[in-house]
Order: sequence, then C-alpha cells, then structure tokens
Amino acid sequence: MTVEIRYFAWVRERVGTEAETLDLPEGTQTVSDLLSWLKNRDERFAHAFEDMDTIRVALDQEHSEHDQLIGNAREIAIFPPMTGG
Amino acid sequence: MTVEIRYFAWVRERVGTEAETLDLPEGTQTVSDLLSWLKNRDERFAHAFEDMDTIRVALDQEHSEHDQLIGNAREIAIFPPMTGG
Amino acid sequence: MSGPITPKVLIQAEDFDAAAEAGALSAGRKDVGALVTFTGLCRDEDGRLSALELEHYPGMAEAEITRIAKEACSRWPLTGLTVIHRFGKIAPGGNIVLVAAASSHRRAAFEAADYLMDFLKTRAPFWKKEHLKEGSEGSWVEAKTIDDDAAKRWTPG
Amino acid sequence: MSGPITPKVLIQAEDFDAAAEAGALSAGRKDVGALVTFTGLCRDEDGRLSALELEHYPGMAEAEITRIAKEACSRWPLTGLTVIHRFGKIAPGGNIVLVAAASSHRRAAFEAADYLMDFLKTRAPFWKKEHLKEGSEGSWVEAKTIDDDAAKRWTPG
Repeated sequence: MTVEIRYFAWVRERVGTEAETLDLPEGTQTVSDLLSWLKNRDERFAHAFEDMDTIRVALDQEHSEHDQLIGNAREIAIFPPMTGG
Repeated sequence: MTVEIRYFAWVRERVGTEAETLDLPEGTQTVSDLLSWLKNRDERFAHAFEDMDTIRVALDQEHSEHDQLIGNAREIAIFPPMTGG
Repeated sequence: MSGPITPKVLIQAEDFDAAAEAGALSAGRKDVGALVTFTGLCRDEDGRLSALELEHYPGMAEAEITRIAKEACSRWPLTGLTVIHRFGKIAPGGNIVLVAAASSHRRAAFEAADYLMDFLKTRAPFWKKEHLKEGSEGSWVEAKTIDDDAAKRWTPG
Repeated sequence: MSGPITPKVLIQAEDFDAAAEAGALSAGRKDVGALVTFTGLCRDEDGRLSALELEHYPGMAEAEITRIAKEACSRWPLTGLTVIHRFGKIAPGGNIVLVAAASSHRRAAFEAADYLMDFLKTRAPFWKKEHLKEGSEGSWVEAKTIDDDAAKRWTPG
C-alpha cells in the first residue's frame, strides 16, 4: 500500500523531511503499527518518536487515534500536539 | 428625617412622579418600613407596591435589601428589577 | 502587572464605536494576548418593535457599573477593560452595550466579559421599555430569572 | 431560524480586520442581540520574542476548523459565525486568530466563541515556534494541559 506521509513542526524537523511517499510493509494495519515501523527506520525517526504519547496522527486530514485502522487512507500526517489559537 | 425619593421605570409611571422630597414619619427605620408607609399613601402607591418582592431599593445609589436600615441615606431610589445590558 | 488597572466606564446617549474601543485596548501593546468584545444590540423581536427605550438612573448607573468593572479588574489579571452603556431610544440594529476586556490570556478575558454582562443585566440601573410598531404603547421588559441565575454562577458555593 | 447557518472560515497569511468581520455579522440585521468577538494576539513574552511563526497543515486546517465551526452552529442558535486563523510569521502585537459569533441572545454567542477557542487550541493543526530577540533559535511552544482540560468542559460527563 502506497501512502503520502507528511510531517509537521518538531516532528518534521527531527525526521528531516516534510513529506515522502512510502510503501507500507505487509501487516501495517493500525496507526500504531505505522509509527513503530517508522521509529525503527533510523536514528532521526527514533528521536522524533521517542515519546510516542505526544505523537498525533491525521488520516486523510482527520484526527485519528493510535489504535485506529489506516484502512484506505492516502494521506497520513504526523505531528506534535497542536498549539494554534 | 428629610429624604429625596426617586422612582424609575414602571414604579415611576404607577406612582405618577419622578422624585419628591419627603419627611419620613417617626419610626421609619428600615427600607421595608418606608415601603409599607408609601404603600398606604394612596391607590397609586398601593398599585406600584402591590408585589413588594419585585421592588428594588438603592440607598445613596447603592443597592440595598428590604431589611436594611435607612440610616443617614439622603437619596432613596425605588425601582423594578433592572433590565439593562 | 502592578495591581488592578482602572476600567473605562461610559454612560451615554450617543452611539459608540465598538471597533475603536476594542482596538484601543491592544494598540501599541505587546502584552495583550486576548481581547474579548461583547456588543449588545437592539433586536426588533421579529418585526414587532420600532425601538427600545432605555431609562437609567443617572449617577448610580456610572457608580454601579464602575463597582462591577473594578470587581472584575481585581478578580482577573486584565490589561484593559472598557464598558459603555447607552440610554435613551435605540432603534433595532443599534448598539446598546459594549464590554471589551483585554488580558495576556484568553480565559481571563472571556470570563471577565461574561461576568460583566451577567452583572450589568442584574445590577446596572437601566430599564428597557418596548416601543411597538403597531398598536398600543409597549410595555416594560421583564427581568428574567435566567439572568439572576447567570449572575449567581460567579459566587462560590 | 431555519437550521444552522454556514460559518465563514478563512486560513490566511494576511492580517484580518476584526472590526470589519464583526461588523459584517450584524450590519443591516435586526435579529442580532449579541455579538462576541475574540481576538488572539501575539505577545512578546516580556520582551523575549521577536516573532511567533505559525506552521499549519494546509487543507486540514480549513477542514478541521470548519468541522469545529459547524459543530458550534448546530449546538447554539447562531445568526453568524466567522473564524479566521493566520499562519506564517507574526510580530508581537499582531493578530493571530479571530472568532466572531452572533446570536439573538448573549449566552449562545459567548459559549460558541469560548467553545471555538477551546477547540482551535487543541484540534486545529497549527504549531507555534518562538523566534527570540537574542541568542539561539527559539523553540516550539508546548501544548498545555490546561487547554485540553478546557476543551473537555464541553463534553457531558
């Protein structure tokens, strides 16, 4: 499954890229599966995702929980807690 | 004791005057004493004060309770519940 | 902050410029993070009213609103507070009251403006009389229990 | 009222005119009794900051704020609702966010504006980075537990 991944704020700074297109490995079902896989890619990702509880994810521009299924989402965004307003 | 009494809104309309200077009778100690005495003056006052619970009073421009002592107040205002804002 | 600021309170027949009053609370400042403005306007009540007439108690109106505004300034860390209440005849769509509260943080600005409005409704010596478009003379607006209840929210217990 | 109104939502780098936006919600109308405007401004944090930089998620920012705004419109009987959130670099004293809510009655306008701000803080995809006047690069503003708690006030139970 091919998805577009986008990173924002300090997650973006730590992983060193704004966006990338990735083929998810077999068996990547939930948001949590994806995050664990990304965390093991290299040191930058390990650093970005060191405190998994602070990581927020949106599937196709809607907020999602870590235990949610990725399903057919085409755009997955990963970012820290929001500080707008 | 001589006081200036002011009436507002429908209390003013019912009693038929905006303000008057009155000598309070001996023994008029509380706001309630004053209201009872006024109520017995004539039919207009009886009508204005028929539902005593709705009557609000300010002593020298400060909200007061019916059981409060009039003391040295020079200006006593009598009016319905406020509807500003 | 070196203690509560002094609120600006105006009781007037003339219209006010809500935008200018609100803008004045943040203009040239870098410590204001939140500005809450409440404007109360005259409704025509589904076309029923030609105007509202606001009677007030001169002197006490300013004194009482100043008391309420000062209480808000001592209760919340405001950087600015302006309260304007009009009296006289006001046509539908016209301004009646303005509360503008500025603070470093939004919670203080929101709560102070909300508090002011609750107490203006129940304690400021103003009385509204309706003027009807058709028919007989209008009547005095009745005070609402809901307003008393709203004001009670601010008293602990 | 014939059902919820459609809110106006803008995500933009340009500044906004809070007064004009608020005024547009009551102009020419006679059914608006209450207009609450919240403006969030950039503070310099006691002279420490030269600017705040707001990163946002284009597309989702508008979608998410529209969801929150529509939720407010279905929850309160609003006659108008405008939400504007800026992104990019904003200097101290500059505008960041505007919420303007109009209704027949003040409680609805106050609550809707308050609700909007609570959920913008916790759900709108914006991130603030501080730029310091002196010294090294600034850091990302941390999310506050107090904001999460504020947002939870609106959920029953």
